[in-house]
Amino acid sequence: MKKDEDFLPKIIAFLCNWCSYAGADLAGTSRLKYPASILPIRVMCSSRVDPLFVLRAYLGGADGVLVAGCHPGDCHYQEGNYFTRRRFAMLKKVVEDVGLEADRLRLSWVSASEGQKYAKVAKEFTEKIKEMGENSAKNKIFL
Amino acid sequence: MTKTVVINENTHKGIIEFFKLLLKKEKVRGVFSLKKINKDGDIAYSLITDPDELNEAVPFYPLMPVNAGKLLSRFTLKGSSKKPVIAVLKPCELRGFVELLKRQQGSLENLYIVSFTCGGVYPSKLSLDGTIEKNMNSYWNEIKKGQIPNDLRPVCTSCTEFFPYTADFIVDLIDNKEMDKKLEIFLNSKKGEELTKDLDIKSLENKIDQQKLDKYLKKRETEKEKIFSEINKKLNGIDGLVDIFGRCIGCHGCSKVCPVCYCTLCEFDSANSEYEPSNYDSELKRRGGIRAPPGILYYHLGRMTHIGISCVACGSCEDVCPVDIPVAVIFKKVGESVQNMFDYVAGKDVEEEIPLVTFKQEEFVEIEE
Amino acid sequence: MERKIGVYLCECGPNISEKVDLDRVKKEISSIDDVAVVEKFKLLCSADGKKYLEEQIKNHNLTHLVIAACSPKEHEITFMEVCENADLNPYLFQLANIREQCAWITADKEEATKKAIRIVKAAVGRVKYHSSLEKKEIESIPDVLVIGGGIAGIEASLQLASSKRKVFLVEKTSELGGLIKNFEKTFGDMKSATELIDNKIQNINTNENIKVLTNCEVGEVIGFFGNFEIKIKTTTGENEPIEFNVGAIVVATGSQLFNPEKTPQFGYSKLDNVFTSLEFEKMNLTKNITLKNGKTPTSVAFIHCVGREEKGYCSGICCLYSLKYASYLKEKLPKVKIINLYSDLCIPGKKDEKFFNEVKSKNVDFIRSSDVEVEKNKNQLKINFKNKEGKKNSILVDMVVLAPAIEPTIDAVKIAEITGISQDKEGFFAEEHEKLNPISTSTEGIYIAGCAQGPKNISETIIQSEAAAGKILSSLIPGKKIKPEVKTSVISESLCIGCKTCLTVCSYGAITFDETKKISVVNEVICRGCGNCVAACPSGAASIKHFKFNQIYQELLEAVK
Amino acid sequence: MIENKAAAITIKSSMKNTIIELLEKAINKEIFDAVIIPMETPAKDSFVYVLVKDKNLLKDSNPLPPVMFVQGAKAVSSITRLGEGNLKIAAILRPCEIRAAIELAKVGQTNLDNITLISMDCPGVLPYPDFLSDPKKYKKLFEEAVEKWDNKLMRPVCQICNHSSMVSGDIHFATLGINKDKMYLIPNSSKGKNLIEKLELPLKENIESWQKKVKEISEKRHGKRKKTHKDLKTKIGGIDNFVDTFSNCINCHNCMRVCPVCFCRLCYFDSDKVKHNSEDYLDRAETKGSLRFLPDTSLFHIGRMSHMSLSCVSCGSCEDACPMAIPVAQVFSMIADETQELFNYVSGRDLKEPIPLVAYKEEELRDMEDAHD
Repeated sequence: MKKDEDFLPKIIAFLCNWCSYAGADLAGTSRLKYPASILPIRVMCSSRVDPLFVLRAYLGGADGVLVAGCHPGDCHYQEGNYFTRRRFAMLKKVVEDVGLEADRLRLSWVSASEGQKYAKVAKEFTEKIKEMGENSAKNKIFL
Repeated sequence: MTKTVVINENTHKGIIEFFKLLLKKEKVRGVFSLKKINKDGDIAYSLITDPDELNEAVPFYPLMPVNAGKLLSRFTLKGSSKKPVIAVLKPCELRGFVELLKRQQGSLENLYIVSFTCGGVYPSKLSLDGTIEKNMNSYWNEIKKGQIPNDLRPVCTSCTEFFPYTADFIVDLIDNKEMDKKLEIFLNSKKGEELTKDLDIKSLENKIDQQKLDKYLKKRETEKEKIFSEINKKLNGIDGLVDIFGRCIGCHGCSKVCPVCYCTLCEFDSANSEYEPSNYDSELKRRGGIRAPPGILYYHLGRMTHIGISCVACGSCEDVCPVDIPVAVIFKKVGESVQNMFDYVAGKDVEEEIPLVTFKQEEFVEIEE
Repeated sequence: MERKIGVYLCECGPNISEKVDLDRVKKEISSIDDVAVVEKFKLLCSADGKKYLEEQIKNHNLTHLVIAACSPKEHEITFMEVCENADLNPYLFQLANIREQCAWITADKEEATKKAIRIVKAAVGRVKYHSSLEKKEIESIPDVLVIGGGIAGIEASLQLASSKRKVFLVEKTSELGGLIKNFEKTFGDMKSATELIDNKIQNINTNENIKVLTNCEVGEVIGFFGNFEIKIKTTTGENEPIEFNVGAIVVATGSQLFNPEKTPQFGYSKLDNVFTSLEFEKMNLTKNITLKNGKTPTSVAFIHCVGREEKGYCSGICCLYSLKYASYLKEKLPKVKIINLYSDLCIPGKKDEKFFNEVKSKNVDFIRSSDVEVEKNKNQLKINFKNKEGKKNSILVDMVVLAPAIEPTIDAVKIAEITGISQDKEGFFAEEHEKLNPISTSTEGIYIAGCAQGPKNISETIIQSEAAAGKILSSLIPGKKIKPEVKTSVISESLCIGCKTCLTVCSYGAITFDETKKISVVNEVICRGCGNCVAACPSGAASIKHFKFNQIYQELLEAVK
Repeated sequence: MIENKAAAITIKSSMKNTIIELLEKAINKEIFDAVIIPMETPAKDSFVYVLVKDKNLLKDSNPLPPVMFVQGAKAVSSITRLGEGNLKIAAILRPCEIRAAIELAKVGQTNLDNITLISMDCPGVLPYPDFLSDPKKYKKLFEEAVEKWDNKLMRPVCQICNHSSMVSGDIHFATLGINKDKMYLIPNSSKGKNLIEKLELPLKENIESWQKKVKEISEKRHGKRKKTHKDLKTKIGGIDNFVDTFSNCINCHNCMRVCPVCFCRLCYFDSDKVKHNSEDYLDRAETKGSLRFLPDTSLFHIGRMSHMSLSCVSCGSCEDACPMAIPVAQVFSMIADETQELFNYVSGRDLKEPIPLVAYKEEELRDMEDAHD
């Protein structure tokens, strides 16, 4: 497993349009720096993120998957993120239960004004994934 | 105390007599039960309307060819019957049916459920060479003594949800010393009481011995720990999963027979699960090789995210697996764990919402790091 | 049809070009299947840039367009307009954000370039699966239904009615005015409440664009913003239901008082001379303030916060109306002794502190107390309480006036069911968002005003009514068509198995159940396009335009590579 | 077959390795970009088809595994259904898998444009349940059986297979009737011939001895097949016997799911069309006193025969996948032979031959009609 300093993980970040994507934009306009590991995918609401997308990303070899949405109570679509949270909690449990690395999956609430928080999450999560090393699903051919 | 109907026959004969009485008095139009269907003694679920045919019924037979919850869904999906039907289900079949009801896949209208404290069933394969028939005496002796018979489905020996919460009629079979002498049917619902109201039948007040069942539960729990710890040893990262599921032939029989898989077209059979030629291209670049058809782990893990929350651990999936993957044990483990998160037991209560279609504002706060 | 994708990389002046090696991006992207052209340009959002893009789309006969530039939040709409001008469906375009989430946040140019390549590849992967979407326009009805004839409903009706907009004002009782009808004065300014409400009612009655339906209630609401079909029933049930269509609805059904019988320690309904605030108002307005035996009280205690603990919130207006009652009393019975038993005083706002000081200066006592109980003591009432030091104490008074919490009317449940809007856990109608959309509800075109949304004083109520009216006036313009969300959910008839999962998770009531076919159906006019139902549907029957499975999945695939 | 000549290849260590080496060579020469080939699972308890490009991975493959885990046509379909793609692929398949791949091409479920179908003389495969009971033991038994060309251990349908050698496809590895130290590479299409040319193999061996041996086996098997089918027909003839044959069926539809030529997205027999209301079921129960539930098991099996028997390649996958050990493949192979004979059709024999039900001849099947006055 690759654990060296040069290892730049591939992290897929599903960002909700209204809060987290805007928060990530704000991190940019504030010229904050965070690792290039994060690849954003914009969805209208975090509740669009079917757990199967996360599973596909994981089995497809993504080193980490981040799902980010509005803070509970602040969902642009009222309560979508509460469902996201349940689905995500459940998915994480399944992944953990079958002996896979649930720590590669992360849920964060980032509001449109939390550019700082987004950058922090990106940094922390990248560090965490670096510690864990490469996702071994990446090279498997029997999946 | 629960109102209880008593018939002075052994449980098998007693229940048949009870059904005959219901048919004779036109309380029901049909009885849904396991039944011997031919001279070879093959057993299948049947919808019985003729009292004579009831002689071939074997309601408590330790076999589950198909999860009957799925069958009752099929029976009631396109419209209930105008007259009542009574059905005998194992507790997990009943729970499967209840989960389907929550998803609008059936109806309880004009349907009465008989269930029992279940001693478990054998793998269906064992019915082919007569093993089950041969084991019948020892099976019932063990159940009578409150023991766990050998060679049952692993999910049965480790089943802790063997009490039929929502049945209208309950027969307590486990650790029942008087099984050969009399049949007691506990009326577990208003509906059940109504149906038997003016039947010419002996009744009294009695209650199910909870302590006795708790004792049995302990045995099952010990068994469960054993089975879970064995499977946990194999659930070891991606390689462990490939070792377990690697030989899957992709027949998807497990989802076809699963009582809580109810989709018209399974997501994993849909266009969404197909690979474009370019996907193969990029997979080859990255992995050097890729299984074809691909997506075995995606299928099994994906199915866990879809129905783990409703898994009733009936074991049908494992029973049908042509390549002997311990699907049911893994699903049971994951299902229980996911259901525990929401303090939910699949199929325990018709009124309880499936956790994934509802939420609480204050929960899983720790998941957001 | 052959795909010809055009990819245009924006230098954004130095913003992107300094951080990302666009030539390398260009080279990498050029080799992708179906990519017909890759070019870079100094500033694509400029007038020159837009003109350039239009020409490129036309000259190359592009079928799809990818622009790698800034955030879609910045210029997605700009470039969609460019597409439209060039006769390319604007939904066949994808904006790859290589500025905010790439160039600006990555320190190392090499890494930024690699990331930019992945982002653009993902956008190209995605755009291949885009389909044309057509914007829809539907005719709207400018008329409005206002439910509730209290001050909130009256105010909203007056603001909305005009020669081009009819208002139907529905009131379940026989007259307009609501609770204020019982008030002599309003607190703070101590001006006449009757005058205020009577004037407004007169304006309503003389306005020919307002149709008042008293003794009526809403029986059925079907439809969506721009066209709701309304059925009105008479409360007596005698006449035929009245039917009409409106474009929007204001729910202004007001509130009621918490029933103090649920807090027996105050003796309400068991002891004589214990009144609720509203009973006291009525007594004050219609006759003299007297005790049960006809005598004038010499001492009156106001007990605040009745039911506050039970309801779990401060109603926010009881302190102030108790001050108003003290004013009534001091004016009419100058010698009467007045004691306020409160747990916290709530005197917000820029003017009410002055009002409080004025009342206090009239010899009105304020005791901070807890564990208040009322019992009979000969001809008087004895109030036991603990003072702020926690010591037991008691006083004797002739009359007790309780200030019960404000709660939603009992009709709220029924109205929520009929209109499809949701209630919060206190039972008030829930606003779409406390701060972002405090007037709107989960259903587009239905707005809330006044105490139906939560306890309020008269000025706050009027502000909210005007705001609701403002929302309608700005969105439901006579003669102008409504443009509903284009990126809505669709449910495949052949795949749906009718489990209602989608319907249960939808916050907008945008999904209905077809009982004949036993399948779920999306009302595209109501759907806001969040995609929650899509993730919830296990069989892949639900999908959402522009965020379809394959669109996200291809983006994901490229990103994972 | 395009000409009666073959290229001879010397078998060095084993037939398996020789085939792999040849494929490697073809990849090196950029004739192929990737290969579809069976490979043993890491747990060594089964095989899967993989699409491989990496030559190191190719070394672990096994062109002649002891079981048919997934019908190879399904693997080809999963890779090419959505388009031929950019990769030039060699597919190492058994003759029945190639036939199924061709049947699927006729209904748009495979795209063979970029695929070179490579077959071999097939010794048959073991019943999957036997193999799973002790993979190690059965791998050894299989190898011994192949050595002796003895197919008593193989599946019942393999034992009566009369199409176990080259039927269609592009090129064939022949071993029957040839010295043990050699095998022949026989081209069967221009694609196949092209491959031989690119590999610079001389196409000069006479294939008579192989043809003779193949014919001999085929004829022997054909006789056995006819006899077996006849016996089977007596056994399952009549509705009661038929129903009894399928009495253990649990409606899992595994047979349909693994069938290479059952390609529908949603099977008719899983669709709404077979779901009825309670009253209908009760009415049906009352006519007989009792109704097996689910009913219509026979409808499913007979219906499936009507849907796919013209394309059935008797590969035996259905029987392998049946959890209740019903002899599905034997019954289906019998029916398939009969329906295909009606139209003088052999499924998967020729891509250009249309599936009989989408074509007709004006003068045919006259004996099926009532006599016209």
